[in-house]
Amino acid sequence: MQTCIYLDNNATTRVDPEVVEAMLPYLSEYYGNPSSMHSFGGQVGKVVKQARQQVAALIGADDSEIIFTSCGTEGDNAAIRAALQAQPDKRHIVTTQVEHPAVLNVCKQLETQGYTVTYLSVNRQGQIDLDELAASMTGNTALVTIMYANNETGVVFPIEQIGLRVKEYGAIFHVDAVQAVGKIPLNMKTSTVDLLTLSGHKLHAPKGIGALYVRRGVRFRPLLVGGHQERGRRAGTENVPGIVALGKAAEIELAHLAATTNKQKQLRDRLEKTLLETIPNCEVNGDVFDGKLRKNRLPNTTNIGFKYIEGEAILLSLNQFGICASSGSACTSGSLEPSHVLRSMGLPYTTLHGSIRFSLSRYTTDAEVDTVLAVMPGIIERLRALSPFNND
Amino acid sequence: MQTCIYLDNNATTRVDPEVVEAMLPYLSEYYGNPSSMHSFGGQVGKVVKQARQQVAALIGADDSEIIFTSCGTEGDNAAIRAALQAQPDKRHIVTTQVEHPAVLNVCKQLETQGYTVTYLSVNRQGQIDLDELAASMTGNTALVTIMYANNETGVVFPIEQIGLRVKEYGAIFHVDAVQAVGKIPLNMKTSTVDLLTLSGHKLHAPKGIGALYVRRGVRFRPLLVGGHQERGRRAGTENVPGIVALGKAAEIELAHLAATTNKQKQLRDRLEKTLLETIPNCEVNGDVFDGKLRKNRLPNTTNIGFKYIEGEAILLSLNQFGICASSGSACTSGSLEPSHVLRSMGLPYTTLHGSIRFSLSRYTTDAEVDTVLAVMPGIIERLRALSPFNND
Amino acid sequence: MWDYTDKVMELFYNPKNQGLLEDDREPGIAVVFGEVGSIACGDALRLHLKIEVNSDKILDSRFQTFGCTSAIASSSALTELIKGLTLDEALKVTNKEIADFLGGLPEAKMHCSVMGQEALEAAIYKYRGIPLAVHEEDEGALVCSCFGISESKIRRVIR
Ligand SMILES: Cc1ncc(COP(=O)(O)O)c(C=O)c1O
Ligand SMILES: Cc1ncc(COP(=O)(O)O)c(C=O)c1O
Ligand code: FES
Ligand code: FES
Repeated sequence: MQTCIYLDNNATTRVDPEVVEAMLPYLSEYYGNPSSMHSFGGQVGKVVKQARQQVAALIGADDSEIIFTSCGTEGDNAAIRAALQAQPDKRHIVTTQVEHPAVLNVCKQLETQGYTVTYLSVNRQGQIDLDELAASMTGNTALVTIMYANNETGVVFPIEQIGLRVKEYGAIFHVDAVQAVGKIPLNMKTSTVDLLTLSGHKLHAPKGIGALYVRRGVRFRPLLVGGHQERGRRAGTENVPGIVALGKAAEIELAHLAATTNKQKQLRDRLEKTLLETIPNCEVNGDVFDGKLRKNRLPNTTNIGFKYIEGEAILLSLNQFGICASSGSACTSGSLEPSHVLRSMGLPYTTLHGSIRFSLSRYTTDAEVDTVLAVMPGIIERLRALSPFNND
Repeated sequence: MQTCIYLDNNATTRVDPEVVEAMLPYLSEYYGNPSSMHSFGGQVGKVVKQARQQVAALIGADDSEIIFTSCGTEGDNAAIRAALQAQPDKRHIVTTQVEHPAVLNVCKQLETQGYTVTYLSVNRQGQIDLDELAASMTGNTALVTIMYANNETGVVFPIEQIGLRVKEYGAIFHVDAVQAVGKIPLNMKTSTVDLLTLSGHKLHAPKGIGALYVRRGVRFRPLLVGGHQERGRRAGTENVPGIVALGKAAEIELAHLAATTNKQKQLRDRLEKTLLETIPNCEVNGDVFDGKLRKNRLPNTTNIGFKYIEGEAILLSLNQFGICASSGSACTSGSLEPSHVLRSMGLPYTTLHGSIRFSLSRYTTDAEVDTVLAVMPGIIERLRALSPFNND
Repeated sequence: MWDYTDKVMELFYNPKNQGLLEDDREPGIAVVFGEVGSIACGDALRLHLKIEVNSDKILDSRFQTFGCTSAIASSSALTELIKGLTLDEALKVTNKEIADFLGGLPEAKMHCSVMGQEALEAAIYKYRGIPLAVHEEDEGALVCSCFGISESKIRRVIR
């Protein structure tokens, strides 16, 4: 078995052993179909209900507002399609240049289907401009879809301030909160958000399960059409083990949110600060102003640009030491393009290609951070020695 | 814990313990993201590849032709949408009246979007008429979507004969094989089928995973848009444990297909024959001709109509003895309407409401069948004694 | 899966007053029955009453039901509720009282209790020689519209 110092938790997370334990019975004895007309199936319906409450509790929602999906991508696709179908006359969408492909590529596709899309720019700090948002809105705007927190930089957008502007124009507000849920507290009861996506495998539940929050009263049309599961809002036999797992993971996240978040933030800050101190020519990407880090970032993420060298080479060197990190997002990591997020931030070419994301979890230890701190200077130095740009 | 004599395997199946064992490591140690750039994630990519080969082998396909999905419903939705997008000029669809809601309700929705849909009728035996199919096809027909085997009656359609007619008209042929895969041998290499849906939880894999076969050369556009997973044909972080499970389940089904199928058929035949002999006024729904049963049925399914009584009352009585069966499909079992499948077959009202499906699996034992045979006559007699029609 | 109360299950498994009442032509006693529903609709109830002519009291009541669990339990509950009542009193029994007697019914199943009320009305009107008012086709809250079954005459009296 190959284990590692896993600092790639924005790509996916370790499933909490308690979560595995909670779901196991539904992979074995309790295999019934919750929609069945016998009590063997019916008993399973009850745990689905409980899991729905657990997920609702994590984001301050009512359980009737939760639809289980198969992943964050499905949630994003479903939310966007539903919002547009609910307002067939409006043909304008506002989003940002730094969304995840699960939002960005849907928007791109919609442009070929008669929609106009405004992609809000971000500044060097990775932040959007609320005035640009306000200026882009019209009575024709059906949907504003903006992520809660960016997966690559951890930059958090001012969601409620955005929401106020969205509401002024009567548009629907969708938020991709895949990176935020479980990392920062959310409360839908006092929120302007209409639709919110989350994904299980980013919060220590397994892959293959997610949820979409749909505010009561917001018209919803299903993306997957068929049977009457999820009260007609998502057809397909319920992924019971996945649902139970997501419920349990949500319960655990809620219980430990403040404590684990603090710990992760401390570790992240130490990692970041020490790397910047011990390695020349590097800088944090996102949420930095006049050289100072501000507060609009996820507690677990740091994205650091190392000048003159190339990200993949850094990752492979780290891999040699059993350290897992990433450049860009996992689902685009096969591509050779530099991250669209960092490009939108206007990073200079010198750091654009050499940026690495470390993303921590509540499993990250001091010792692991120490190891990274011990090996990084050597790795960077070696690669820079190979680089023709180093001495320019 | 509440166990039961589970004769509702067309609704969902028990996960094979070997399958659970195979997937467990990917719920715990090996939690990496297969798209990640580090070897911790990369090692997971290898098992996804293996699982793809296992699934391909079960249906005689090439592994590049397999897309993993979250369920049968997603497969059906994706296949239908993709087929239509590939031929934007053609606006006609042919299907049957007895499809699963995952196909039927998509077609209903498409009718509101400018498509014309022909719903082929079925005869009293639940079989379609190939002449009606041929007569319905035109150059405008984009898609023929017909199930391999019916979930309620087990009736198997002559897929390859249908396919030949579909190909004459240059239409795309989608087959919902959710009930067929693992129950009867399939070979895509010698088939006319272009797109084929399967669902894990119907073949002893867990809920939350399925696959769509897309014949090489058939143009495909994804339903879920986002990252580059599944070679751009299904975005969303891969459900690795589910994929591994489906692979293992496919491997097991393939190895045991002939043997388990025979055993199930024997048990099913005995159950059916003895019920018909010991209970007056009942008959098999589907694939009966001149009173004789024919060979176009799944080996595991029997649907029997008991005159003068109502299905739910029978199910609850069976439930008392710990026997799980169903009337209609699981996703319609919450509804009060009689099954659309049986109605399309033109069943008389006397049996329409009193029809029960028993669906077996390789876990079904002789002793379980004996129990059902022992209690059914009493249940039917008791309910008939309560009925006002019994003596009419 | 319906969430039935224990009382529903009890009356389903061990229904009270099932069957029919023979008319023994006893002096001062009348036996009638009223019917609603049909086998086509998927549910039907035949309710038998034994009435003491002088006092207008229901001495006994039996039912025969074609229908689901809650229809059978509701029918049984109704026969229990009306025994000993005068006809006028019995006419005031609502389907809600039947449901309450059962400890509640799932919302989608409330209509199963209406059938009892209607059969009772049919029986009493028949006994009194009053023609039965034709019920409007009540569309009610559709539980499933996906197969567009509205052309069938399935009864839809909800709540
Ligand atoms: C014939 C058929 N098609 C499609 C489905 C839908 O599959 P799933 O429940 O996995 O979405 C089912 C089962 O529910 C089925 O029996
Ligand atoms: C911000 C964001 N949105 C959406 C997704 C997609 O989620 P999933 O991979 O569960 O489909 C991800 C992660 O991959 C993400 O980071
Ligand atoms: S689709 Fe209508 S009952 Fe399931
Ligand atoms: S009597 Fe028809 S559903 Fe209850």
